[in-house]
Amino acid sequence: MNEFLPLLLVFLPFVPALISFALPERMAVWRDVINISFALAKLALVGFLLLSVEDGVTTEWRYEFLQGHDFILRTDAFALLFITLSAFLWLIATVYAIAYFGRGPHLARFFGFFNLCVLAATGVAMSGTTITFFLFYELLTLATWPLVVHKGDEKSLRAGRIYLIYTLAGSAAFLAGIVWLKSLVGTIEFTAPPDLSGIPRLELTLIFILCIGGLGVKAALIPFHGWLPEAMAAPAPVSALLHAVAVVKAGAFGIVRMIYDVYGIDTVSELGLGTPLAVLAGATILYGSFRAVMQTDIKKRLAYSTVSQVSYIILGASLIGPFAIIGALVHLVHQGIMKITLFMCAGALDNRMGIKSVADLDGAGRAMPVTMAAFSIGALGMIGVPPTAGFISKWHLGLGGLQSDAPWVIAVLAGSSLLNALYFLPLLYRAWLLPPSAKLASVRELDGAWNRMLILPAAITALATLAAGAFATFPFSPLSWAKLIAESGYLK
Amino acid sequence: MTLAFDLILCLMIIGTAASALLMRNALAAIVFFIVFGNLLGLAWLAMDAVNVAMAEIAIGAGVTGVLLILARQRLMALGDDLVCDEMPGWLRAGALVACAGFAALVGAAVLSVAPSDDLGGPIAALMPSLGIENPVTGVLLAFRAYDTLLETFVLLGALVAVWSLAPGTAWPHPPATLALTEREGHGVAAAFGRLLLPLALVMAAYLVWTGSDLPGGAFQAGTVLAGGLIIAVIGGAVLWPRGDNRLLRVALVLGPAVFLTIGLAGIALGRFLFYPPGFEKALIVAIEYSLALSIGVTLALQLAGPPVTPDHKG
Amino acid sequence: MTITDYIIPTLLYTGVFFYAAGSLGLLRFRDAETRLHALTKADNVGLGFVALAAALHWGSVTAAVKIAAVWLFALMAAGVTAQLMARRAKTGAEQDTIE
Amino acid sequence: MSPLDLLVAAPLAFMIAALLSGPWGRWWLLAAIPVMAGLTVWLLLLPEGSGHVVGGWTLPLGVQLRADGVAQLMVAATAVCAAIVGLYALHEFAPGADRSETAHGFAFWPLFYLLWGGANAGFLTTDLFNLYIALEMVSLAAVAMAAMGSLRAALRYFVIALVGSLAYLLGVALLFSNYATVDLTLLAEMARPDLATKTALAVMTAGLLIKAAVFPLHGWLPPAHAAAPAPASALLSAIVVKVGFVILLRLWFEAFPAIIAPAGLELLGWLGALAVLYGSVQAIRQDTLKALVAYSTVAQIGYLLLAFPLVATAAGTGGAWAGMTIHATAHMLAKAAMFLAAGLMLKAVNGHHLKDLHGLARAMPLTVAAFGLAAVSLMGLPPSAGFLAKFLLLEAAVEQGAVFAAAVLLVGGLLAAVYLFKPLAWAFAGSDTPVVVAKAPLRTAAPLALALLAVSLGFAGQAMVDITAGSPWAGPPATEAEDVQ
Amino acid sequence: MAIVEHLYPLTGAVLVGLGLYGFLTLRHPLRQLLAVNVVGAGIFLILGGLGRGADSTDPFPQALVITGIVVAVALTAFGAALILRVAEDERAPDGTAADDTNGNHP
Repeated sequence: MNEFLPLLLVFLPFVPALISFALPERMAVWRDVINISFALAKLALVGFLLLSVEDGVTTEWRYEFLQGHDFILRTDAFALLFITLSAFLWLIATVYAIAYFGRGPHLARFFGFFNLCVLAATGVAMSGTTITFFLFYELLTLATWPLVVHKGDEKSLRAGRIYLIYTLAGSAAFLAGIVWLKSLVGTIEFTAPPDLSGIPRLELTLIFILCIGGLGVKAALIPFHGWLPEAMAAPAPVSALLHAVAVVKAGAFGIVRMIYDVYGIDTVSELGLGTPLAVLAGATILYGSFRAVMQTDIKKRLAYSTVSQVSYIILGASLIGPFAIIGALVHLVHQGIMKITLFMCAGALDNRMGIKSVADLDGAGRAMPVTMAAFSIGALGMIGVPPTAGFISKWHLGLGGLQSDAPWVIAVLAGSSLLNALYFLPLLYRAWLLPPSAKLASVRELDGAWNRMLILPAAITALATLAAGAFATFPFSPLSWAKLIAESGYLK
Repeated sequence: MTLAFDLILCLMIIGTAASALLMRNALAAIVFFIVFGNLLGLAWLAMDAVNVAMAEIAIGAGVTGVLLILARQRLMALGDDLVCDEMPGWLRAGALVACAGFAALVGAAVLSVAPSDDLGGPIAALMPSLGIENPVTGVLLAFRAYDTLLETFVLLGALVAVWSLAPGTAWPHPPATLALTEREGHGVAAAFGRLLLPLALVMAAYLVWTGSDLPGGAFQAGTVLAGGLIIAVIGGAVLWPRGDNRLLRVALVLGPAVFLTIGLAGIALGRFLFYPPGFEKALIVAIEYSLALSIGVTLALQLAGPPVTPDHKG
Repeated sequence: MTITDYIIPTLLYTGVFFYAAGSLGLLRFRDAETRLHALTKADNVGLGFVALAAALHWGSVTAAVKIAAVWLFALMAAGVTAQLMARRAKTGAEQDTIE
Repeated sequence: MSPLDLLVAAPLAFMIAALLSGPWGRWWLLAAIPVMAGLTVWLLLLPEGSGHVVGGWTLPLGVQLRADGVAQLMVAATAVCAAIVGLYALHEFAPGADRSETAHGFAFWPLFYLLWGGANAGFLTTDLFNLYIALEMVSLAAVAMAAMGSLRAALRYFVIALVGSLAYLLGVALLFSNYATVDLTLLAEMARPDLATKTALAVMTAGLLIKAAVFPLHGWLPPAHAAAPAPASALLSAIVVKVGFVILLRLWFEAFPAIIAPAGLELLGWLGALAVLYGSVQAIRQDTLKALVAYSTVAQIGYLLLAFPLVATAAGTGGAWAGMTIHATAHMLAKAAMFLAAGLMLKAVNGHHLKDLHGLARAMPLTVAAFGLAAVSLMGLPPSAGFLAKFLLLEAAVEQGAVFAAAVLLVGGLLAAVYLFKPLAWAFAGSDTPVVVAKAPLRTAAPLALALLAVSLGFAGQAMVDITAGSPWAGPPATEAEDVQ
Repeated sequence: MAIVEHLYPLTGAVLVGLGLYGFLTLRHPLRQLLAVNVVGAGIFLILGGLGRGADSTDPFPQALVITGIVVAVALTAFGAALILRVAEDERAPDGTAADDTNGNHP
């Protein structure tokens, strides 16, 4: 296997990024074509890698950028899970973004940074050491800032400011943690946890808190979640990308790496760090759901829903048990697919009909039936209704809670699902069962290529949500892949 | 010299320095500064450092004094009376205590070092190979020629820096004139200036020539030349040139250029600033003559200040 | 001890006397003209005596010529500056004073 | 033959050439760049620590030049900065409309070469008195350049710089009297912890701290750097302050490491920490762009001092040493880029304030990108050279248990993000494309090139670490071990 | 006796202190320039005075002092010119004496 493949995979989006920056606005068509074709190319590359990793072959690329500090890109199974998700959703989000913005001005910058964002997310996934991880993690922060402030109005600038302060402070804590750890045990590769037995418990605990605190900012753990609802000021494709794939997932991904590859589950359970983290995650789940109920703005409601849903991953990871970790890993994918569906639909509703608040939704189902159908599937998935993907996640998490002697997890899941229902079902009720206003009646959902392009991505991810649930036991389904990861490395 | 002489001289140096600093009247302060410089020259003489004495009196007291007087005069013309705002007493007392403490520290450090002529021997041993006898010139133009080379560029750079201060409309006009009016005695000064300039040239040439063996050298000679030029300008015998006068530019860079060229030529024979055996004295004298000319012109123009717009009275 | 050993101090003291007289005049006289008068004349005579002493001390012709040149320069400079200062004082351009 | 003296002689030769060429003087730059580039490459290829005494004399009489790691790195970075800033300045410092000389257009070029030559002289010599002259060459050119923007700020700078020089000179006088030499390498062998040495070291340090604008002696820097024309600001912030810093390094770590009290190192470390925090807070409070960038220099210089105690206690690894020197290099490139970009942006909108940048990211995307990339390096974010430096310093701080220094490093980066994203946020604000007065597409390349270099040097981390390790004091225990072999 | 040998360098130390005091208390730049020159002279006295042997003075510090004096005068000249230009500029803040590139003369 070619050792440069990981490098190629990570830096592939750099090409469309540069081209997007450079192309003048009048060549926007070319930009669209190039973006989509690179997204396709990446997906193909990922598919190729998937086959090889399933055979147990991992490839890696190393470069010693400083003596004793390797820059390592590696395609292990966990990395590929995240990469597959990001490659798939990148393609979807690209198509959606093209349709969403149409031929608006100043999109060169948007697509450029959009690609850099994907580059960083892929890098985060494939990082083989803590330092490499940090490099891409910071790059992700930088690449998303211009996307958050894209609109340039007062609200976006404020959101950008808050986003930066939160995430950079988080990165600083994370950096302190990994440098501290490195000074104790040397370079940490994500292949096998280092031997931490000789190190004082207090130091290890402090480092863990620093790292999880730092990563928790991006994963929107309370009390570090404040930036996420603010960031809703960004355009819908950005919200979709940020909240489904790139940013929050990078945080959650990092936390899983910390627990399983840096500290190792033995050390984590020995130090007794799993339970407090699980409790924090549980609190975040309930808090996020609770806040979501109270929002009237659709995107804000989705944002708080994200706060809640991402913590399912952390909950599963910190419970430490076979079912829990499978639930966490599979939810990483499922939450991505479902949440991007919801955001793309919300964006489409806003784009086509100016619907921003819950109250405007009355009768939207009749005006835009396909969109609302996709939205409904996503929402039901979030609640955890079978046979959607969300059900699979919650089922495994619940089993994991029982397995790890933490029955309170069931209560959290139940409470959360109840709250999920409370904030999603009224939307569905309004959209489907209430009569539309006169304004909405005139909308023709699928008229014109642009409009079809706007709806298509959400429809695809909605179908994927169903498929991931219905065909969960098939090979290459997210669930089977999560089981593969868990069996190959994370279960002793 | 006796101890009493040294003691009195030192007390006078300190006294004149204090007066130069504490006098409220700026002109008096500057005059005291010039006296201070001359006394310092005496002190250097007392220490058998004739070269330094000449430099101190010519440059430290002379050129600096004229600079300060000219600056004061021009400031007065602008309505700046050079009176300092009184500082609060407690601040001054604090400053006094701090400075006294600092002087005491430096004094203690000085006392802890025994005066000694450490490098006199090694230098004397090397002098015969240079073919010149003034060891100070030897240090300046051979052992530490690199320092001296850089220093000549500082001097040149300072003139460019002065010029860079010219107001937008002034460049490349000449600096403000120093010539006296008829009523102020233009005739007398003109006659003196015309007489003095050639004398200064002769004297500068002499100082350079003698500088290789006896006290003297390019810097002292350059100062004499500058003095002659200034007096000639005051008398109206010579006009300040325009800044973009080609001849002027050549005169300014001649010394540094010759020095640098000889230095670079040394590379062909071994090292930068290497003088081939047998040619040391010739090269040193060549450097010194060109330097003296450039230093003279540079110093004179530095005294003249930045160019002014033609209708502008300096 | 030769005769020059006596002449040199004598010349020096004479020179110093003239200097002292000139300085006294500078301090005691009333206006600019008289002060200049005291300074230029008495001091240059004083300088002459000191120069003579120096020339004898070194006792070489070249030294004597150089010293004579110095004296002549000083005389000339004193004459010119006295002229200029006197004009200045006369025309009343009195901004540059040390009170 | 050696590049050591040519690196000083060549700029001086170009100074003469520029003086003689009148209105055409600026074009000498096109000859100077290849010459200096060649000499710099030659310097980098020299075996580390190679040197000679100028003119073939011997110590202690002569002046010794030496190519150690820090000199190589600094000379190279200076060459890059000076060349690119010079190209940028070709337009700004040009003859008047009728091909006649203008005061600034004419005077900038000789001063530029004086500064370049002086900086090289300062980096390459081991002679303390020669360093004094180099310091004055640089200061003189710097003040004159600052005066092209604001006479008042330049005067303040001048007076304070003069005091700094004299403090340094006083130390040189005491050292020479005490040891009968002014050569660092000889002083290192003879150093005694007596009163004269300590006094000398104290006053020299104070003088150099003034020259390097270290808090609380920084007061002159922000007005001077903020007011000067953009290329001058770039040179001042990038190169001039580094000369004082390098001399400080040589004094503390080469000549007198044995007699430095830990308390002294701690003091410098504290000053550095205060500089980082104070400079950053001040930068946050500015509402004019160049003042913000100038205060950022105050903060960034703080890191250099913050590293002093880390370097001194590092046990052989030299990580802190490398971090410190790489930070100096990264700051050179990034700050020069930032000043040039700021100059272009302000000229384009004909304003000074942050709010004048409104929407500029759409009108001048490349210039804003250059500013942003430079900001990435200054904030110490990956993959820039600035990150590399901060990472190495952080690692050293954590290894030594210097929690406070580590905290300052991290907080300083955050504060830098706060103040640097302020102008960027303005540039991204709004949705209309502002009409700019003057676009300069060609000159945009200058800040962009510098900023890209600052960022991409992060990939050449090990190369830079290797270069700086070639300094005689990069890690005291390790150096001794080498001597034993 | 130490004091006798050290008479001139000690005078230099006093001059350094005096000059520094003058620099700190005199608030006019030209007077500060003068004070700085006094400090410089003091430093030169220390440098030369401590290089004094039994019957001659070390030529090495002499050369350094001469170099120092020349550098000092160069800086003083520039400083004086700068002070003057600042004063001119302040007297004519509307740009008549300053860089009048805008050329808006009344």
